[in-house]
Amino acid sequence: MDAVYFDNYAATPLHPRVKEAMHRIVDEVFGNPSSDHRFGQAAAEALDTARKQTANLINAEPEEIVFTSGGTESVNHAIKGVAFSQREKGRHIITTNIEHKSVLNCLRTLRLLDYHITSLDVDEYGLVDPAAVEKAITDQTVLITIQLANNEIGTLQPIADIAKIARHKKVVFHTDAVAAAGIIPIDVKALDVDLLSLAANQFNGPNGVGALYVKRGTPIWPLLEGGVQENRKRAGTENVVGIVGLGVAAEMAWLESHERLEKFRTLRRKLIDGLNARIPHLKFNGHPTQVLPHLVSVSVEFIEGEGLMLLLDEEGICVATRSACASGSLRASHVLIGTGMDFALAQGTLLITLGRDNTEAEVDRLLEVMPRVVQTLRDMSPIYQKNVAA
Amino acid sequence: MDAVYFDNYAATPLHPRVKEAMHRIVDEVFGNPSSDHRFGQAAAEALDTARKQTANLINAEPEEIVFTSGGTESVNHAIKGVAFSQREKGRHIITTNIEHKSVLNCLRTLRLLDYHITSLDVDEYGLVDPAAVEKAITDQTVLITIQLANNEIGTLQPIADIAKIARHKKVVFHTDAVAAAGIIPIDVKALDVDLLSLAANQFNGPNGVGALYVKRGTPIWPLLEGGVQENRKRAGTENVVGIVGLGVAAEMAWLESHERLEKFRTLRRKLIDGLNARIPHLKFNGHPTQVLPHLVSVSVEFIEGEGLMLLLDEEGICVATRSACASGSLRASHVLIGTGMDFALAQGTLLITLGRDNTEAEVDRLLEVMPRVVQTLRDMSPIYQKNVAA
Amino acid sequence: MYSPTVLDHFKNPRNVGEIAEADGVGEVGNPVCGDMINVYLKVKDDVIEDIKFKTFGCGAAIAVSSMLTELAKGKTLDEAMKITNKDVAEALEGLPKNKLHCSNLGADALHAAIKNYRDRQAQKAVPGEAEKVPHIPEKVDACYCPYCDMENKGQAEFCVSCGADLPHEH
Amino acid sequence: MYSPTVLDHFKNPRNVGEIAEADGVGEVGNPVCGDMINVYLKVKDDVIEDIKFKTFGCGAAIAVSSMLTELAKGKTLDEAMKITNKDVAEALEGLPKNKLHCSNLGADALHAAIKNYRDRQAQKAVPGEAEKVPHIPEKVDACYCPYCDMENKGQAEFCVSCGADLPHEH
Ligand SMILES: Cc1ncc(COP(=O)(O)O)c(C=O)c1O
Ligand SMILES: Cc1ncc(COP(=O)(O)O)c(C=O)c1O
Ligand code: FES
Ligand code: FES
Repeated sequence: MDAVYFDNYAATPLHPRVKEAMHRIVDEVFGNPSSDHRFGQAAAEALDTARKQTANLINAEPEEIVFTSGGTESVNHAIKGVAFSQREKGRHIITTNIEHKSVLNCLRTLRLLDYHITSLDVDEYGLVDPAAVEKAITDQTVLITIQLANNEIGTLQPIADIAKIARHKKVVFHTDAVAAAGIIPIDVKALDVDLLSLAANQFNGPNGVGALYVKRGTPIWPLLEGGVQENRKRAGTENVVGIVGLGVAAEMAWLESHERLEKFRTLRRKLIDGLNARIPHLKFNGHPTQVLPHLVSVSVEFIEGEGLMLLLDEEGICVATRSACASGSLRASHVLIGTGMDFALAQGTLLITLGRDNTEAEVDRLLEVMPRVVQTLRDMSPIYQKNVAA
Repeated sequence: MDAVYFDNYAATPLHPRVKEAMHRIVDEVFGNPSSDHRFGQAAAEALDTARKQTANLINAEPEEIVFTSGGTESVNHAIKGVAFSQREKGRHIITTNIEHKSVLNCLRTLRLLDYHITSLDVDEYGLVDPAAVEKAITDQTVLITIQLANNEIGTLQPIADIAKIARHKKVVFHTDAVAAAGIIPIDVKALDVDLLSLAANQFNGPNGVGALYVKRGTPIWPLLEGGVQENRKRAGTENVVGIVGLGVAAEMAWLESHERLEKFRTLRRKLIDGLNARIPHLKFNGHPTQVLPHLVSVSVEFIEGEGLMLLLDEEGICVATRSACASGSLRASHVLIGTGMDFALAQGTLLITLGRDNTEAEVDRLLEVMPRVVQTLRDMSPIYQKNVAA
Repeated sequence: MYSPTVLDHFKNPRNVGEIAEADGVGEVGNPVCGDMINVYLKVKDDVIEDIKFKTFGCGAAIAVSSMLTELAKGKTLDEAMKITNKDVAEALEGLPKNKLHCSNLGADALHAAIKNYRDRQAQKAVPGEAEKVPHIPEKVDACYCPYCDMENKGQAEFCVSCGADLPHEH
Repeated sequence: MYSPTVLDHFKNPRNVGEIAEADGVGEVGNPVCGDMINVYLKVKDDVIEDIKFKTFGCGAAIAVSSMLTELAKGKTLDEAMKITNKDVAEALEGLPKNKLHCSNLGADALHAAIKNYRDRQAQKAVPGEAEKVPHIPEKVDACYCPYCDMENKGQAEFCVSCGADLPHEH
């Protein structure tokens, strides 16, 4: 039996059209897009097309798209680029407690470089209060960076409201939309953000390719400095194969948007209801309605997530875990802790993310297998019987 | 007739084995290398192999290889990473006047952040004097960054000598080897450098993929911060397709090293002698012997390089130019000016770089075409007759 | 990422369970990551006749518990006291760098169970009550970054040289 | 990168050369990039009867020179004085952003040649000597970064907001 892939948040299977396009570039286009001869121009044209496709996905202008090596570079570029560019104006930055590590670690470094960070609390669903953002703004504030969707619990933040406040207070606003772009419709003009990060591997494009939307006029330094590529905002010879993959993935995400959303909603409902019916002591995380349509975050009481993930893999089902043990960082998920969850429960959290290729039969398979492996681990757990008995 | 490609410095045609490997990854491996299930582990294994192949090319340990999005990121990472990590120790950095833009622009930014830069003069061949490096070191010096080979004139710097001085004075030493790695043999242990940058597109690998060698124990911050990828030195989901291409390109560069060098030497000799015999008023740049074997930098008097490049492209021959007009930056090459060349002559400089796929017949073709197009442009030039008459 | 032996012990853990009337019980927990290993002993003539475990923790923690019980079974108490975390990790044919600390809990739990048995014999402990040990790693880890080997001050949250998180709380 | 019209004029430039006994000569040079355009005029009854150019410069500079001579030929001097750099760029169906300044040299050289002709008529200039104009771009470019539209102080070498090189010396 083929393995079932429910970890579309970590990476998505390449869309057939993306594969096709990448194969073509590997075979035919090796030139450097900065070269003015025919080989270079072929590469430059491939980038142009990808730029239009990517811009179209989020309703940006092509000149506002800066290609990057992924979500992390986009986020680092946005945060450090604005912080350094605006350092004479002020050194205060506002964020939330549940941002992705790429945001957190940039800000941690900026703290060492004499920046001052305000990190806002979120409620039990992971929502931040726009009024709290407004209150945190001082005349030293140069950047607000708040994710569009949380990558662990799926909660969607009220970005348009926050952007309005930022615009009014003349503070640059970056939203990390890596977990959302290509999944739900995004319109940078309607949102009115200054900067937005996205990554191709969230929507059936290749790993290690992303983009930063930079609204014209936004003060930002390059993060990678050198040549004059990417409208002078990002130096370095471009990853043409990958960028073409991003472009086609963006186009397909746009074209298939409705059917994908439809499928996500059906399968997600089935998954949540099915798990709830079959396994006691589960907690589903994230906002009940303001949430990514393809993501289920579920905390399984009394056991730890990595073991669960490995046993499911053994059964041919691939999911992700948010347990500290598996993250390589050995701390509990700051997102789950940020929503007020206790440590042991956070350790037992699985992240099941759907993709365009998943089927109902695959969901059925998970629903059949999961109760069994959960029970195996619970039987091994020193805290299960005590608690269930009580 | 097929077009002839002599711009192997800008990008190289992919090696057939590189294409094969990239096709395989596009078709078969989409997982995120950080995922612990089978899909992730397949990607992680592909990275492991590429890491060994890349390490082997420069005689490094696999753990000392950090994959990046290309030469520019490697350079930015090395320079800013050390500068920020060492900022409490001191803020003085030593470099030369003829580094690549990626080095220059990083240092320009650091100047704004209160770092102090000493940029050393080079002689007419582009050589820097190790004694001058030693003299420039102060107790505030935290980094020396000097290229291994110059990318415009091919001159090889006395890196081992400089590295010895740096080691003795306990200053971190980075060498930008983007123009040299994969072309000439490099042994990081023999050179004893702390950091070394390289890029795949210089040796028949893909664009937008590179590596930074980081000797164990080197104090360096990540440039891209976030997850724990790349031994915690470079966050972000990895560009697996590209990195696999880099790995195979490194392996092939290693295996084919002798035959490639042989070919480069023969064709280069033929090219220089042939041009000299056929076109008056040429100047060949760079050191006569300490020079990259595949690169010819020639300044054509009385004309400007972009026109020459475009007319050659018209004839199916692709070369690069170092004229300011074509670079997008509209300044004359700082490298050529750095070697003492006057402005107008610098404007007429062509860069002809050989690759593993070039043939004698292609060199003959260039030798046949070039005199004609040079004459066309000279006839159009207001300074030609005046000077030649004189 | 895990060696075949680790995977085997994780997937087919030996000696899972509790011993109803255990002669000694050790419970070691890590307050930071929440992991917990309980070890139950049946002792006869100073030899570990039976041993079982229950574990809340990652795959490595489970494999470590399983291997540990295999190593200890049949040994005298004195021999078993000499089993180190390193022995367990080696018997498992290695653990990933970031999982080495998981093996630390294993031998500690065994030693706690033996201590508990001996305390009961010496009537210093009440039968039925376990020896509970919070597992706090040694401070020494904090001073040298395990990733770049540079020195860091006291309780630094991350390495000032390479920026890596310092796992010293674990 | 270049429009087909630019490429056509670059590859088949019209009116290349010098006019031996020119009635007016304009030489415009850019001290920073070294580019130079010379324009030679033959004038009859205030009409440009013949016009030729010689150019040291990039493809755009050559195409601009060629198009410029085509636009000017047959025009009266007054009409030709009204030809702007923008007219030339438009006739060429656009120039890449970073090449717009190349078109600046074109009309300047034409105007210099006309001025030289008129000066000679008015005996303010010696026949055989050209009107030489160093081409220095206006300062206004320096103040607003053309890439991010942010304001920069005086002679900033690069934009303090976006880090781009400021081409104001050109
Ligand atoms: C010497 C040198 N350093 C750095 C770079 C930057 O490399 P990349 O364009 O791959 O980012 C180059 C590129 O051409 C180079 O020649
Ligand atoms: C919200 C968010 N931001 C940033 C990133 C970093 O993206 P990448 O791993 O592509 O560099 C991720 C990745 O998972 C993410 O979920
Ligand atoms: S037990 Fe804590 S990470 Fe494995
Ligand atoms: S004439 Fe200077 S760039 Fe074209």
